[in-house]
Amino acid sequence: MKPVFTYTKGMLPVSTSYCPGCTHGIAHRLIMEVLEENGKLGDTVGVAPIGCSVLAHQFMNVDMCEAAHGRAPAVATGIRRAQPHKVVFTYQGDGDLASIGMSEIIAAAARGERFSTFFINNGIYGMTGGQIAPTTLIGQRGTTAVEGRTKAQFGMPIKMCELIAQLECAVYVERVALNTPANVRKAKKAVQKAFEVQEKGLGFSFVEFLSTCPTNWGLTPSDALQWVSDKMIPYYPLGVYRAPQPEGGQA
Amino acid sequence: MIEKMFFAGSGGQGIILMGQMITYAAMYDNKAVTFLPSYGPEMRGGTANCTVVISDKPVSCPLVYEADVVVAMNLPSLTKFESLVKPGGKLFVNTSLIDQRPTRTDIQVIDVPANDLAAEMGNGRAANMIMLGAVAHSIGIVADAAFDKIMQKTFSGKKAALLDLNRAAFHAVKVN
Amino acid sequence: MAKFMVKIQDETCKGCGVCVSVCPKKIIGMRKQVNQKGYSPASVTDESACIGCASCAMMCPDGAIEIYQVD
Amino acid sequence: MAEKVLMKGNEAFAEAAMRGGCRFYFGYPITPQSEIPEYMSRELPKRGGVFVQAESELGAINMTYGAGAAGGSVFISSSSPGIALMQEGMSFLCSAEVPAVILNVSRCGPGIGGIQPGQADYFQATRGGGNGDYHMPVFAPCNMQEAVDIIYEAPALADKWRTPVMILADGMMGQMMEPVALPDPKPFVEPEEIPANKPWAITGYAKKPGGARAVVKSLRMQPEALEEHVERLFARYDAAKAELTRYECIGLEDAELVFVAYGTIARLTLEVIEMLAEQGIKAGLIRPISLWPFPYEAFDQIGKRTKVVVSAELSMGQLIEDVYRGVNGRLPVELIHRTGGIIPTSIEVAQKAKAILEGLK
Repeated sequence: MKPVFTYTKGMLPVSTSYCPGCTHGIAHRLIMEVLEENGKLGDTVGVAPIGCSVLAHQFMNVDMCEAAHGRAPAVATGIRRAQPHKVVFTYQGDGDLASIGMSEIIAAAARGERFSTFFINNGIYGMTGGQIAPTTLIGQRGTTAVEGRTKAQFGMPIKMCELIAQLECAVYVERVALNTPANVRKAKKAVQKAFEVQEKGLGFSFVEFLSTCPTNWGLTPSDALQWVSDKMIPYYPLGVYRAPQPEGGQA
Repeated sequence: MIEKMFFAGSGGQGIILMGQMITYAAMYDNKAVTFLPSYGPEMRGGTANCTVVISDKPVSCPLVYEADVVVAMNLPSLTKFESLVKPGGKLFVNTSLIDQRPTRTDIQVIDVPANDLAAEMGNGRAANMIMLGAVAHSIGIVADAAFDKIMQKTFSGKKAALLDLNRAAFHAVKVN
Repeated sequence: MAKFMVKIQDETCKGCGVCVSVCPKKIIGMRKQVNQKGYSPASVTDESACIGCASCAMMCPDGAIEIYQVD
Repeated sequence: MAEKVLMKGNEAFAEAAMRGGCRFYFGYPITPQSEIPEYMSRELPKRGGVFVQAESELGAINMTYGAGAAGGSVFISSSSPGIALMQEGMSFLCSAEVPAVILNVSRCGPGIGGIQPGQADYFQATRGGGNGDYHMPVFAPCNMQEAVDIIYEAPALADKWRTPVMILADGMMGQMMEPVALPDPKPFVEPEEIPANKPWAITGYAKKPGGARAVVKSLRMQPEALEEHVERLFARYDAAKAELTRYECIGLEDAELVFVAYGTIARLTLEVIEMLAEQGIKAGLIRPISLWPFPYEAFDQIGKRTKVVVSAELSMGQLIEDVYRGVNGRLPVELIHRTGGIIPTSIEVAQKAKAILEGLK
């Protein structure tokens, strides 16, 4: 029998701690698949954030460490310096990256740190129970805004790709979504590109995954995927926000 | 033997350099030394002072509350630090810039018109070396050869052209 | 004879049903019985209709689905 | 012994760390230690090391955590408010058993406080300034040579005991110049050597002997696992105490009054002891060099003639808590202090010491 789809060895043979239908599992798998295909599982160091994916090191089959809330880009900066020849990545949620860790991510991107950041944007604080995140959409409900987010109270949701793409040393910036099989395939290409840019030593690479949180959104997993299409993508447009110029060509 | 010295003036007068040079010279002369600058947010134009302790045994305390020597390079330094001189100690006054007289009578006051002498030698910026020479020769605990060594180190490379002038300035005033 | 074999690991599946919604042939359903974790796992109702697109596996957050082409 | 050179404290600290094998420095400017990042930015790259100016002290301590977790030998420095900002990271380093050398060129507080020397970070340093149960070795040298020697030794101690090591200096030590003999530089460890030297480090497991996957972490969701972890940390602290406990005793045998003081104020106390001797009063000194572990055993050397033990410090009474524990009720304990920022004169300390002795009569 010829395998059409098999589960990557980059994921450890354990059940994840994520809720049913949570797209963290897809993002994990894509990153590990690419590393396995590149033959880099044994030459990679990952940084897990605080939040639902704090236990990512129990699922991803690479050397990893935990970082304090928001500090993963600083931790990865240190790892990158001590192990200049390894693949280094951070895996961060929206509260971690776009709220408490805004300083660290912007500074790392500005320095053009040679690692890749995978940013899970599901517009909510998952592990702490559904509070408003910096990326929560206007009108979206959270336990700290039960009537829904308003601009007056929280301002507007932060578009991280657009922000990061302003920084010259952030050489690859793309937003993808994990809501359909076609988008998941595109997401994998983005992961491949991010690691490629890193290995070429071109600078910082950043991939934002529009993701679901069925539990805290109060939707079924399938409806949550539909919600990404209907609500998130219109506000957070998919696409490449910054890419290295092809050699000799124009951007 | 222990000599506690305090150098004071304004930023740009070369106060820190005076203190550092006598500290180096004393170290070359195998003395125990400490050098402690004042530090603070005013980077330029503020007051500058430093404390130097020279001893023939390890320096226990690098701070000075009663100084054997106080050097006042400008008027605010005189008014502020005259009281620091211990009875019988020496107060060096840069009379080029200070037209007031010290009020203490229990100390030895040594007048050095440092800026005027430096101007006569052709470079007003050498005033600190004139004063340093006066202090060094007055306390007499550090050999001239050690001073010459630090003089050569300080005025080398791009500053080599200034060596002769500063050497001359250092030897311009000899007081006891 | 089915062209593809869809292997769903009952104990890995969390019964989220994403595979059900993304299958273009609508040949995945949820079982009645529950696994040890308490979830009703997905299962293929008509394997002969599978076109091997792997959409289900692609979207499975838990790596519970593998697909093989039958020789 | 190498020829002595005259160096500014901050530069001597930085030089000693590099010579001790620290290849990485992550820093953020703050008075009175900004000469350290400046010196490192010039010197480290020349020698094959790495300097990064971090976005904040939070960034710096977490870069330290990352580089240390990946097996690098890291030195960082800051001053009191910056060290406060680093406490989250220090708690992480301690729990995750990541070695590093951390220098606090302390100033006076609370809040932004002032930039003059102070010792009010004693509790923060010795009690664990971050959350949770942990300690880290803390050394408080009192002169430049001692500081250089301990900073030079610190990376090896940190690696041996899998812990950050803190050096507590102050603004006066950072800014003053004093001759020092610099020890010979140790070679930097290459990234390729790390998997064999530190199998626990996150280097990627491909080249690791045995090929085991490494995880550096501090989260333990099961309370039983957490308790076991913390107890293991504390068992290691106990094992390390003999090697880490350091102090100096001066003139305790026949002292009427015994000072306990560390760092800058201990140095000043030496002058006080001379002053008191000139007036016929015998005073001695217990000078803790390690603040954690604290040298409680030094107090057993206090002689029969001693009437009082005095904690001399630049804080409102922090060191005195350990002095009470050391004295353990055997003698009266008194405090001579300023808040920091103001260093008392030796004359002032001597007068207060005399008044304490007279008050006992």
